[in-house]
Amino acid sequence: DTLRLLTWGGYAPENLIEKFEAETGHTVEVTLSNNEEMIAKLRATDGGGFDLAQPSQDRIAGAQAEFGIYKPIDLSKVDAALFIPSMLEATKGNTTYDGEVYGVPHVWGTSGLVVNTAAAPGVKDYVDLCSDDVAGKVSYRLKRPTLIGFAFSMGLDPFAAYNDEAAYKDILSKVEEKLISCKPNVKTYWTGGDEITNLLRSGEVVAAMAWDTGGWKLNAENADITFVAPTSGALGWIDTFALPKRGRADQAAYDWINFVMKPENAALVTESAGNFTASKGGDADVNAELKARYQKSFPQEAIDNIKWYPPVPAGLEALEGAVLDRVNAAN
Amino acid sequence: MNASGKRLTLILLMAPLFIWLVALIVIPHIEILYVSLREKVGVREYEFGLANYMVFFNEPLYWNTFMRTAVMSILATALTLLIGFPVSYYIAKLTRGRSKTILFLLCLIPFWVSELVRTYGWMILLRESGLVSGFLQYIGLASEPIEFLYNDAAIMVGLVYTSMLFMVVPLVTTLDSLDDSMIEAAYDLGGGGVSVWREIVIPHAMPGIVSGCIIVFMLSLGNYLTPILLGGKDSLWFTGLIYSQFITRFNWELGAAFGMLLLVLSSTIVWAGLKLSGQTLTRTMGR
Amino acid sequence: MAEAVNDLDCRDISKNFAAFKAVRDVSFSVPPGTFFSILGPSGCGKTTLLRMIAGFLEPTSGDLLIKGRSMLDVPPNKRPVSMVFQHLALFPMMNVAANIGFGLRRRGVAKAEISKRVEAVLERVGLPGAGPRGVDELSGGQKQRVAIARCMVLEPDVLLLDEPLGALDLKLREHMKIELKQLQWEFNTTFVYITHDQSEALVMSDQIAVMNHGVFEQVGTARDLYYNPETAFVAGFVGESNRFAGKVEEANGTALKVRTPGGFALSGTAAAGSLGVGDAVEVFVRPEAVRLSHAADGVAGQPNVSSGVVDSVLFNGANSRVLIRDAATGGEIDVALPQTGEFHSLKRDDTVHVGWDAGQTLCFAAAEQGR
Amino acid sequence: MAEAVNDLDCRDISKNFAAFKAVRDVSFSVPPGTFFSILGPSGCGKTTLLRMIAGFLEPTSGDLLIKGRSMLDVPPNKRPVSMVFQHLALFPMMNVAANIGFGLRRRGVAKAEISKRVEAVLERVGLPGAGPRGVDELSGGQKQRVAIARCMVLEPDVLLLDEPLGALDLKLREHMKIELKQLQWEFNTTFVYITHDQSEALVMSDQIAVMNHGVFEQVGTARDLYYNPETAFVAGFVGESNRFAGKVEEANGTALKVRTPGGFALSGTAAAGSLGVGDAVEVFVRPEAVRLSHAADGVAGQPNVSSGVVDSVLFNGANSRVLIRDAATGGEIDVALPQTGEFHSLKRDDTVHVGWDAGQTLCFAAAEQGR
Amino acid sequence: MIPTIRQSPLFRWTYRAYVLAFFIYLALPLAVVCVFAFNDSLFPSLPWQGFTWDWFIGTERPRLGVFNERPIIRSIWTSAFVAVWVAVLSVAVGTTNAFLFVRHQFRFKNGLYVLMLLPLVIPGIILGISILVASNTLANTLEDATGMWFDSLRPGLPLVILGQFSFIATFATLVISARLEKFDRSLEEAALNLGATPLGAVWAITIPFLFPAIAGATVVAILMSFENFNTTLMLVGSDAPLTITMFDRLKEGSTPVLNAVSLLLMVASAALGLVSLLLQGRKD
Ligand SMILES: Nc1ncnc2c1ncn2[C@@H]1O[C@H](COP(=O)(O)OP(=O)(O)OP(=O)(O)O)[C@@H](O)[C@H]1O
Ligand SMILES: Nc1ncnc2c1ncn2[C@@H]1O[C@H](COP(=O)(O)OP(=O)(O)OP(=O)(O)O)[C@@H](O)[C@H]1O
Ligand SMILES: NCCCCNCCCN
Ligand SMILES: [Mg+2]
Ligand SMILES: [Mg+2]
Repeated sequence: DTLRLLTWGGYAPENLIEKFEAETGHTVEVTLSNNEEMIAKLRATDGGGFDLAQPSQDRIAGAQAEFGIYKPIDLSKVDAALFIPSMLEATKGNTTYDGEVYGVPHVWGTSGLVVNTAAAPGVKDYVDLCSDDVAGKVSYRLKRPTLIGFAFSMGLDPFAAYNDEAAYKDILSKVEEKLISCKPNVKTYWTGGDEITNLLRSGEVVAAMAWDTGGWKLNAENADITFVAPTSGALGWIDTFALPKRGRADQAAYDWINFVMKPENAALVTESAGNFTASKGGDADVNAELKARYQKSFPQEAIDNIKWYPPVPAGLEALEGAVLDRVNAAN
Repeated sequence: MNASGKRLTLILLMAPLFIWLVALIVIPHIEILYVSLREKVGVREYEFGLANYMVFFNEPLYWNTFMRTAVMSILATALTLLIGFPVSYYIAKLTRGRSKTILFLLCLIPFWVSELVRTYGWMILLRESGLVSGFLQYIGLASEPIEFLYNDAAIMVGLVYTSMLFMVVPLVTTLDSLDDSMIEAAYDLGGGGVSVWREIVIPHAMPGIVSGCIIVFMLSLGNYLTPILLGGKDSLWFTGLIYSQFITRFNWELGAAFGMLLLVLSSTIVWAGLKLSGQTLTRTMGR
Repeated sequence: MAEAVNDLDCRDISKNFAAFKAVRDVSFSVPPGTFFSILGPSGCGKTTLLRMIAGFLEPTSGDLLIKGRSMLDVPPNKRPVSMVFQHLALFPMMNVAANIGFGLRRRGVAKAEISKRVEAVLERVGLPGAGPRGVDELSGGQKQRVAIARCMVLEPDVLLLDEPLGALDLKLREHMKIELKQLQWEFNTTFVYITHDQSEALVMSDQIAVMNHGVFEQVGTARDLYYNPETAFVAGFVGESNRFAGKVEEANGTALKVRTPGGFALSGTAAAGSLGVGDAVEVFVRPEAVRLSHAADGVAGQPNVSSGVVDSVLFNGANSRVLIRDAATGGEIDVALPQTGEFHSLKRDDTVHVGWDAGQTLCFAAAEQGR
Repeated sequence: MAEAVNDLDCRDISKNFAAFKAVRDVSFSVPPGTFFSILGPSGCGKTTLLRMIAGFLEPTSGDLLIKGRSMLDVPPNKRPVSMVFQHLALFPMMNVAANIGFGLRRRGVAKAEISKRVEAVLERVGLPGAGPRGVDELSGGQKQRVAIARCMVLEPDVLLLDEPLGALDLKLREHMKIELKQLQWEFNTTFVYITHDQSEALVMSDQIAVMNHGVFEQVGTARDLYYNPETAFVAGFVGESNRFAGKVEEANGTALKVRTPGGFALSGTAAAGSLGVGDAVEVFVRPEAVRLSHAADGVAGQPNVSSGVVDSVLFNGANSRVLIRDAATGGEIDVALPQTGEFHSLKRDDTVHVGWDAGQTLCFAAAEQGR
Repeated sequence: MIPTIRQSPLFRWTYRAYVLAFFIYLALPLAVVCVFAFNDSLFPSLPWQGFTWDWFIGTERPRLGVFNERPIIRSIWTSAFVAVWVAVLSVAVGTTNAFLFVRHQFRFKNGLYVLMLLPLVIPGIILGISILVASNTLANTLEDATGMWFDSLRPGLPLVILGQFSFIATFATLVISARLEKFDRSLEEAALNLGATPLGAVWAITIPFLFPAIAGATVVAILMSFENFNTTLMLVGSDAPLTITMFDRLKEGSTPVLNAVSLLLMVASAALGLVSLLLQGRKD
């Protein structure tokens, strides 16, 4: 069968695919995307066109409630033994809708700050991106994680307000104000992982809100650049496997899940994506350098401080979207 | 041919046209109109109403983006006309035979590649580590890298570049059909440069100018790539809003309302342009 | 005194396009009020010459004077000449009045004055009140008149016309010939008129220049050209002719005896230059110069006689012709059918006799032709 | 026996376009081998008639027979007629041989046979070996011949030609007139030829039908039409004429006395129908019927005399004309300039006398005109 | 003004310089894209690091050349597949439309003609979303009614093809009508007169006459389809045509692989353009 995979950059490296194809006889076609586009695409196709998608765990239940684009996972076909149990349980919990489980975990990581410590030693938290020292040389995305991150670093707790629309709105309006006033500092709002990597690498940007993995990758090339967990806490995410409602190659999808969660394969993913996986023992084969970088960015108190995304209630994104649009348009 | 045969031919020829227009143009537009009138009241719950349009009118951001897109598109159209007209005139009236063909083809060559590649070329040129900045530093006009990308001027450069063909082709075609003897006659009767342009060349070229302007305007208004790739952090484009409603917000209802509004805007401006210049769509576009 | 100044003088004017000489050392003068035609085959350089006068082409050499003033450095919009273009070049974006007023507006004439003058000139060309009409609403002949009015309203010293009747249909062309002549008479302006249609030139002109391969072959009145052509080209181009090639067998001053390759012996007259025995010649005889007779003695007195059978009768009213196949040589002779009733019943295969005068048999050296 | 069958018979044929009657009840017959012309002004219905014969239009009423067989239900591709189109309609994407072979291929003739027949017909039209040439490489006259060859190779019973010379230039048209007649003679096929140019019709045809407003005004030979027109329209359309309007003052059989509104008294002949005193008439006199004289007694014997001054001399070689302004009425008379030397020096404002015969002064009832 | 009217040399030279500058402006971005396809660097930007073929034939990440990039190769084929279908449909419908509008009179002809022109003035994105929304509704309705799945009504290649066809057909109609307009009807009548059947006459005479326009319309359709972005983006499913793939890459930050693809595209388009010119030049 052909497995049409809707996923993030780096999650299905070429060598892994070749190995899978050789082992199972399936072929794999990869489409790269992000959370929003995955939902949008699957909404448009009514859950068709792809056989396996990888949205973040917090973005499944809401989308399922609204559009019904996934089918439940048949847990009997997933080899639970391959997963780190705590992550599997947490993910199952967060992706349950109407009593059915819609996601199992794959890759996890955080977003925080990637900083060129030589050029911008002062950047420790998201709000520091707005300081004059780094004017014109910072970048972040215009996406919901930015709103959440800035909220935490402004001393607010957005996750607590998830189910209180008024409170959440209030938080958003404060963040909006901050982001608008911060706007002159921003060189550009990045949209893709490689884009921000390139900007940092070329020196056009010296500090950014970005995924941890980008920072570590750059650290290998340039010791000045690295991932910094913000003082208010990095944002923790888990990307999952979810089955689109009208996927045609379910067996291939399960095969892929069970295949990539094997520790030796999970290590390949980590190598390519830069993030650790939910594979039990998957970090064993990962090279020591990456582990070292991880440990340097994440001392124990930083790990404890990670803010894990709770599931996003349906409809919240409309509010956020309007805020993001206004920030984008502001002068 | 007898009457019934004629009728059959007519029906057979009419069928593809009808299927095309009805299935791909008419019904889909009725459909988005319908969707734009669906008000979301809860999870999988919709009501009939104007809420989506109210969002547009109540949110200055959307309204401003709408106006900004229209104004910049008109500006881009005017610039394209100003830059393209002298060149079209040169090709149509000041070159002959082979060199005319060659110059005309040269105008077309950039358009043999996609808009994406063209825009990408401008990104390579204009970025901080790009060629223009490098050149300025090389000749000593700048002491450090300069960012030319991510601003409205860059969008303008991209829009004008991308639209140029659609201005030059109709202009060259109409100017070509202006008989040299008209210009000679005007000179012979004592006309000078300005009066000949005003009274002979421009009026003659009007259908070409209008058709070029309509197409360029529509292309600019409907552009997505150029503002996204060349534009700065605050350069919103109305099509961008529509895309984000559909693609990152999965809010089809609002996106459809935006789409209808864009359609109304573009039709109004095109209609006004046709009225002002006294042309008709059939004459300018139908060639 | 003013009489002495010509409206137009061309002095040794030439125009080369790269190596090709389109006009070579043409000189001529046009006195005021003359209808001057330049007649020649397609491509002979007529338009080139006219465009130099109008100022759209720079002469390679030579000078060009209007009313005695050299025009070489005067741009076309400053020359006191106006031009009627072959396809008229009426401005389609303006109505009749705006077309005619165009030149006056350029001169800064006041609005009221312009409309007065436009109406006046429209009256003169027989189109009173046509001002508000669109150019496309006019018939061919009316367009013609508007084109002329548009020029005449500027009161040019010289009006140039480049085959203005070329685009009209037959009947209208016949009519406009006469009308054009009439208009020139009324305006009393110098016309320089280009055409490749000899009947146009003959009917209208005071003076005609016959042009060929960039040079003027002959300048004169219509009668001069028709009856006394100076070159074989003029003899052949102006009017219809029977044409024979031959060799001079006897020469006695201008009186010649010529024999054609077919063996036909002709008595003729050397029309230009002197011709000697053995010279190759071209001989021209007009169809209306040939006398036709049923009996041999009807043409007995003529220096040139022949007999043959009728090949066809081309009945065309007053311009009917008979093609006669010469019994001796098999050559064809084109004869005007006399308007007398005598030949009404002539038909194919009838035997007839023809004869013509030596004075009407014009001989030219054959070499002169090939240029 | 075969002689008795006409190649073409039209019986009361009509064609209406909505309310407009383009062709009305036209009947005529064309015997085999005839060159039959239909002559009429633009828009009179010629093309409509021809297209009905070819089968591109269905007659509103009437019948149409070719070789005695009704064609009404035969589609155009099955009729034994071929057509030469106004712009020839040679297929530009095919060479000469393919053009000519087109019809044969449609009939399924064998390849070898086709190329044989194509070469044969090319030979007959004087273009041997032209088969492989492109259509665009031919001159106007050659294209003409190919168009005819393309039809003739199918050996049609009737060849239809719709103003085939219309697009050619003057000189070539003169030449092709004669050539076309020649080709018809050689192929000995019935030609039905349409034109609005009277000289074409007069020169080539065996029979001419003059058409006006959808009806045939007269059918006859060229001489019939020219000398004995049956209607005012024919008199005016065929050949040049002086035309006067007037009222009959005296009638004596066909001999009439007519007075024009200007007061000029004319002696004439009723050309068709009988005319009585008081009838409004149109009077036609051919320019070549008018005798010209310097002195009054030169025309003294003529029933119609007048004197006036020369308004203009339209010199045109053998076809020169003089326009004379009648002293008494101010009307203009168009007179053919005699080819005798006597009038060579005639010029504007000379006084002359003219006179003509009553038999050459054809009178028609004026009402007949307005249809 | 025109060559026959003299202008000052200063004016002439200024004018020429302007035209030259214009063509430099046209050529510059493309030239830059081409040149940096050979830069021996991970970024398509200065400084110049030397010449390399890696971006075409490289076999190892990060210097994987186009010819070894499976997704890019796959999307080129996808684009070609779409383009061929769009061209065939557009030219077929364009031809029938041309016959309809040039040859026939019928009620509402003018209205239909204007409707036919409308896709020219509808922004591509709106065509995209309207077809997306409409096909979605239709699919939902059909699926509810029948219980079957109608995948071809969901985003994917069939919709991409229909979306592009919806406006390219207008261009094809205009191009082919323009030529049919110039066709002399008497050629067809002549063929009838020489014994051809009505359909035979069209086939033997009219279609060959239209050939240059048909070829031209095909090339235009293929080029437009290859480069279309706005409409396609809304309708694309799991198989992405080249522009979409390139756009996704570009969002991630560019590498000279994109330059290499672009260079290949330019070469292909130029070749296609030349072929169509030759075809048109041959029979005009
Ligand atoms: N711009 C030019 N460059 C080169 N050759 C030219 C140019 N203009 C005219 N010629 C050539 O000069 C010759 C004379 O051309 P011209 O137009 O004066 O002829 P013409 O007598 O007006 O002919 P026609 O009766 O066909 O108008 C022709 O052989 C023509 O090809
Ligand atoms: N299809 C048609 N519908 C309506 N009227 C028509 C049609 N075809 C011809 N007519 C009218 O019929 C009349 C005769 O037309 P036809 O073409 O037969 O004239 P014609 O004698 O051939 O003229 P010409 O010499 O200009 O070719 C004209 O008034 C024309 O306008
Ligand atoms: N390089 C791949 C990074 C994938 C990140 N997924 C993030 C989800 C954040 N909400
Ligand atoms: Mg000329
Ligand atoms: Mg006709």
